[in-house]
Amino acid sequence: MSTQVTEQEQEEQETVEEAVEQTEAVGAARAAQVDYGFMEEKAEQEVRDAETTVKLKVFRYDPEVAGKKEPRFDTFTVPFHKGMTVLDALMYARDHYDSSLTFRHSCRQAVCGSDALFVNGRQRLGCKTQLADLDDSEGPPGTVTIEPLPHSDVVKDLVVDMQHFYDQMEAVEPYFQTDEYPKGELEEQRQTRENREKIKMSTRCIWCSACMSSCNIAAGDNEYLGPAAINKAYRFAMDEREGEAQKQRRLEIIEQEHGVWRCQTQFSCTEVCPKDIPLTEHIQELKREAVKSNLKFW
Amino acid sequence: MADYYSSFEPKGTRWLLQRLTAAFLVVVLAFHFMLLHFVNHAADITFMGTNLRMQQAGYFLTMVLFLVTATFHGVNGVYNALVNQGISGAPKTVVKYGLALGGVVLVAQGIRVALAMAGIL
Amino acid sequence: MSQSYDRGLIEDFGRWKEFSAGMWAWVLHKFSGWVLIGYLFTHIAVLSTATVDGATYTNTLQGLEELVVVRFLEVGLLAVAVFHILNGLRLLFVDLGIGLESQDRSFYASLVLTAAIVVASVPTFLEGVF
Amino acid sequence: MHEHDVIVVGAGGAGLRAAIAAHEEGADVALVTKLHPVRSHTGAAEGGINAALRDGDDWTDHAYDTMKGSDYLGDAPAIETLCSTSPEEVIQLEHWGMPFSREDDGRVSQRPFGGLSFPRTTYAGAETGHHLLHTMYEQVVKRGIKVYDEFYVSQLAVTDHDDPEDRECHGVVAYDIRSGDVVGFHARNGVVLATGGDGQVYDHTTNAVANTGDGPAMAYRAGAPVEDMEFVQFHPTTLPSTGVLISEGVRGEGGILYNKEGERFMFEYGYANNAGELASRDVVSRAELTEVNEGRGIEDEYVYLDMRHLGDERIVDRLENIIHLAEDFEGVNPLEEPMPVKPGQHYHMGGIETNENGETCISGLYAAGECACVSVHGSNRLGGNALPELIVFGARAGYHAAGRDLGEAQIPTGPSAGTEDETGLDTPVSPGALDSPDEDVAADGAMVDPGAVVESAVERERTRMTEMLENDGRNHAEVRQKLQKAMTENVNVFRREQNLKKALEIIRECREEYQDVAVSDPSRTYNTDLIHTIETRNLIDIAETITLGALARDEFRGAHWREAHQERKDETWLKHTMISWNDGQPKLYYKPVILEGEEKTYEPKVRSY
Ligand SMILES: Cc1cc2nc3c(=O)[nH]c(=O)nc-3n(C[C@H](O)[C@H](O)[C@H](O)COP(=O)(O)OP(=O)(O)OC[C@H]3O[C@@H](n4cnc5c(N)ncnc54)[C@H](O)[C@@H]3O)c2cc1C
Ligand code: HEM
Ligand code: SF4
Ligand code: F3S
Ligand code: FES
Repeated sequence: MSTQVTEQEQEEQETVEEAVEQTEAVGAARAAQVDYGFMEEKAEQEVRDAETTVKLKVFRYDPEVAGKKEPRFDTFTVPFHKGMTVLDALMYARDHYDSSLTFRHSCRQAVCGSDALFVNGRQRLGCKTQLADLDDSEGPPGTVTIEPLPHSDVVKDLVVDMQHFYDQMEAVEPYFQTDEYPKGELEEQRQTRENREKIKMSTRCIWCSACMSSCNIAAGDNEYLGPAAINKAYRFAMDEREGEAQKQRRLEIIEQEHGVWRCQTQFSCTEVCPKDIPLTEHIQELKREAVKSNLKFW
Repeated sequence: MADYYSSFEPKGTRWLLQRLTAAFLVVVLAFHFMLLHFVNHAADITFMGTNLRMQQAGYFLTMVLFLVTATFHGVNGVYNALVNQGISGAPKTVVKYGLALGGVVLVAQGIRVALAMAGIL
Repeated sequence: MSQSYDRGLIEDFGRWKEFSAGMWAWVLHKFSGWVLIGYLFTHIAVLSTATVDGATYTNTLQGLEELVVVRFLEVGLLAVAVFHILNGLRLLFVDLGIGLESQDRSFYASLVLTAAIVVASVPTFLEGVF
Repeated sequence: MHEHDVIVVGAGGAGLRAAIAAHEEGADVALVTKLHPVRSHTGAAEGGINAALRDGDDWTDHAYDTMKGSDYLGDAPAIETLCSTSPEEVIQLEHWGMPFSREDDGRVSQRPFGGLSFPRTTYAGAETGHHLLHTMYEQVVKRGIKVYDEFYVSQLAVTDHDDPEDRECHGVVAYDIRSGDVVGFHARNGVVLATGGDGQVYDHTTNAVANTGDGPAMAYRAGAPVEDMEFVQFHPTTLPSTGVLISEGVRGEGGILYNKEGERFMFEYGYANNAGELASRDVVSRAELTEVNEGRGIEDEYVYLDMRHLGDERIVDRLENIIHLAEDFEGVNPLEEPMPVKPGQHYHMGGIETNENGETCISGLYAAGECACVSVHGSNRLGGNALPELIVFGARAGYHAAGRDLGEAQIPTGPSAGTEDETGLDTPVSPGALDSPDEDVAADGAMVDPGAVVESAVERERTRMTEMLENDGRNHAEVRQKLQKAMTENVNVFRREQNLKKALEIIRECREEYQDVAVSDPSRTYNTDLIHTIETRNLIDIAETITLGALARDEFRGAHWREAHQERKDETWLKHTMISWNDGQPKLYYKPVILEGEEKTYEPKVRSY
């Protein structure tokens, strides 16, 4: 979604802000005096002792805090150790220098999809990106630039609004539906190994939105389903357990105005997907399936 | 979500036709280029030469087909691009008929020219 | 409910430096397609002189060909056409699901090939200009 | 204030299943979760789900294995419910489209797993949890169940009757992370807690950063006792810098552990002369730590796990995901160098005491999943038994909260179920709240209107948060780090009396320091600083219960190892350790284990494999 704020949105925003005031949100207090004493000293010591350090240049923005209303970049120096990821570095900076540094994260192992960030000009998962790999030569790079995902509304610092992405995902009826289940107690539906293999990659999506953020088409067309949602549709359309009638229905969904035909095979989605899902391939296959099924009826 | 469904979905059709015409164009365009820029240099083109070539029925047909396909491919391509860019409502309708008209005019004029070249007109 | 911040240019095409192969291919293909359809209209317009009479046609064409600008424009047209064809072929393969893993290499290949063909045909095109 | 019949807190496997069940039962249900559902840590589970599905297998065998695995500290009614219901729940998942791995005949695949007498672990590649989580979230979307995501639940709205068993839960208070709003959720029928694990008590864990034990901490302070908290499972092979799990598969395929000297220490120092690297999780974890403690660890921190000798082909074929894990999260290419590994916290067997229907002793308050302790895992969880627990007990809690009659529960709950009080526990400092303890239960006893109970809880929370924002003080991260470090040093796989006492002292210090913790971020928008600060408080309470339980239980059972007590003491210790908050003065008591099931009575045997 583009971050161009329309007037209407701005208005909505204001009313929301008012509403917040009415319900007595907590916060927007003065900034408390917080003593990082111990942690900061520790960090200084560690930075001094470290053989190598990394500079993080991090995008900062907060709609209601003076000094952050205008976005800026803050720089944090972090001691580097082998195996350190971008997320590790961010957490270090937050815990030792500025606890208001805000970003989403949870699993630290590339399964929760919460920390897709724009690192050195590319969409990546913070936890899955080794600092050492950001440099062509061996060893950590001097400065790492970290920004929120492009083409998304920034909520604060590195946190972006994911609602639009969720809406697109949910628009493709992302749930299994069939009318026929095998009779008999404890009977599973049968699925061939080949078929499971076919949908395997498509089922790996962790909803991180990196693909959506990287796609120029999605940036320009707010209603475009986007690669992740189309991939989700693929996951079900190709699952033989759902049956032919369902597949037709799914093809109708992805053929809608802002569906597969919007994709211009730019491949950036495939390039950034942290789960290595061949998104463009899946989109293209759906286009062909759609054409095939249309010709069948013709 | 798709609220109606016809057995032949126009969006997919335009996409498909764009590919089919492209495949056809590869052949004729290559032929056209070779013939008119390499075999006969553009600078040496005269009405005589054109006339001679155009009198062969096969060549004439190929050229007309080339024209029709290229026009369709080009006009359809522009329309697709605009639709993808998010054009909708009234402008979309205007563009649609505008481009269709432009295409028809182009083909009509092209055929008139071709007939003249073949000396039929 | 987002209190979003408009990052303006950083956001949209300000990021062109970070574009990858597929994006450039798309931009160039668009551009070349539009040039080609534009040319087709002009082309028919020029050829329309044939409906007046043979001499006008010959004069117009040869007159145009004498202009250096036109000769250079023709080279440009060739470049655009060749690229559009090659990348078009690449896209056709992509649509058929063939060679998706090497989509970036095939884009670079179309660029290189276009350059080669254009360079190779410069003598033919510019013959007699200088 | 939002109002629903059933409020489910947490949207991991357990929470999602509970919500679907309640919805099926016709209730108006809402999920309130601090992370968007698909971000829950259930997604990290790799191995599989145990269910007796095939001919030749029987759920009673599964029950037997589970009881044995629990080292006879699981309650038979819970274990039998788990094992008899797991098959239908797994088939249910399949019917919802979960992409299980398949056999040639198109049926779901099952594989062998440690401690199981039959290959009954149903799996979906190496990402079973991911598929389970996503399949269920899809069903939630299908049913249009309301999800309040990025709402942090910070407090339960419970009446404050003197006896916790008289208390009623009417809802929860949540902090809307996006807007900074403090909102009440009134639950007409019940609140289901499904907040997952609490691995963040330790500084090295396979758990997510969000696994901070909020559920158990809130329920505990509201009066619901916690059970068997000392039983924490450690996994022997996790990557040192992140805690990412390297599956047992590596050792199963023939991976070797060695120390700084290049010795294959499992044999060299006689930790496990027969099984070697394949000895059980706790044995290997202790061996690794001993090596490090005795100076034979690498960088005084870890040991090596080497699989290079298996050959590239075999590794790529069977352990491909391990290559990616090591490269992405540790920067090591396991085809070329050995992987550094060390033990890490993995799973918490203990949790909020519930019965088979998910009920706690507070009426209207349920718990399910890792945050609960029905007790199916007893002192040690078998691999592949947590996911079935989520769906079986998640569903039961959901059904029951929505009003379905599931029959009389066999497992008693609440302090009244205790048989004896601990008298002789000698703690160096007194545990529990520092001062006025009543802050944790909402409303005064006289309040009868449920809505008012919620309202007053909202008020308290708003005041508490505002204070945190306005106070000056220190950053919570300092306290959290200190706590985590103390727990790892003193309360991990090795438990010595003096260390446990030391831990209690440090926990006390942490409590005191927490008094003047402040939030530096003044913003209403997405204030994670505030949330982390609240979480740290929960970690302190949880850490304390783990340590108290560990100090009390002077025996060696399952995952709990005590230095001076190297045997399982069935005469005295066939009982659960229970701790109730007791309005700020933690009370330790015991509850007997139920070994008589419907099916049979389980006789404690020596646990050997
Ligand atoms: C790496 C790893 C591998 C594992 N492998 C296996 C395996 O192979 N087989 C197996 O059976 N088990 C396995 N387990 C164990 C199992 O995955 C977990 O026990 C289980 O997933 C826990 O699920 P849950 O639903 O209880 O909690 P979670 O999935 O952790 O969900 C917790 C939910 O609660 C919410 N929440 C928490 N606090 C709050 C709050 N204060 N307010 C609002 N919401 C809140 C969170 O947002 C989240 O949605 C594994 C565990 C790990 C860590
Ligand atoms: C060998 C010949 C050609 C091939 C293989 C070819 C291929 C293609 C393909 C595959 C597309 C679709 C791109 C997409 O939708 O993503 C396209 C678009 C287009 N083509 Fe061609 N083409 C050829 C010749 C021509 C000619 C001769 C013209 C001019 C008349 C032309 C004009 C266009 C235009 C205007 C577009 C739309 C561009 C856009 O998306 O904005 N093409 N071409
Ligand atoms: S498809 Fe890949 S990049 Fe896109 S949301 Fe899913 S995991 Fe992320
Ligand atoms: S980047 Fe966008 S254009 Fe298509 S191939 Fe991917 S969705
Ligand atoms: S923290 Fe979960 S994907 Fe990175």
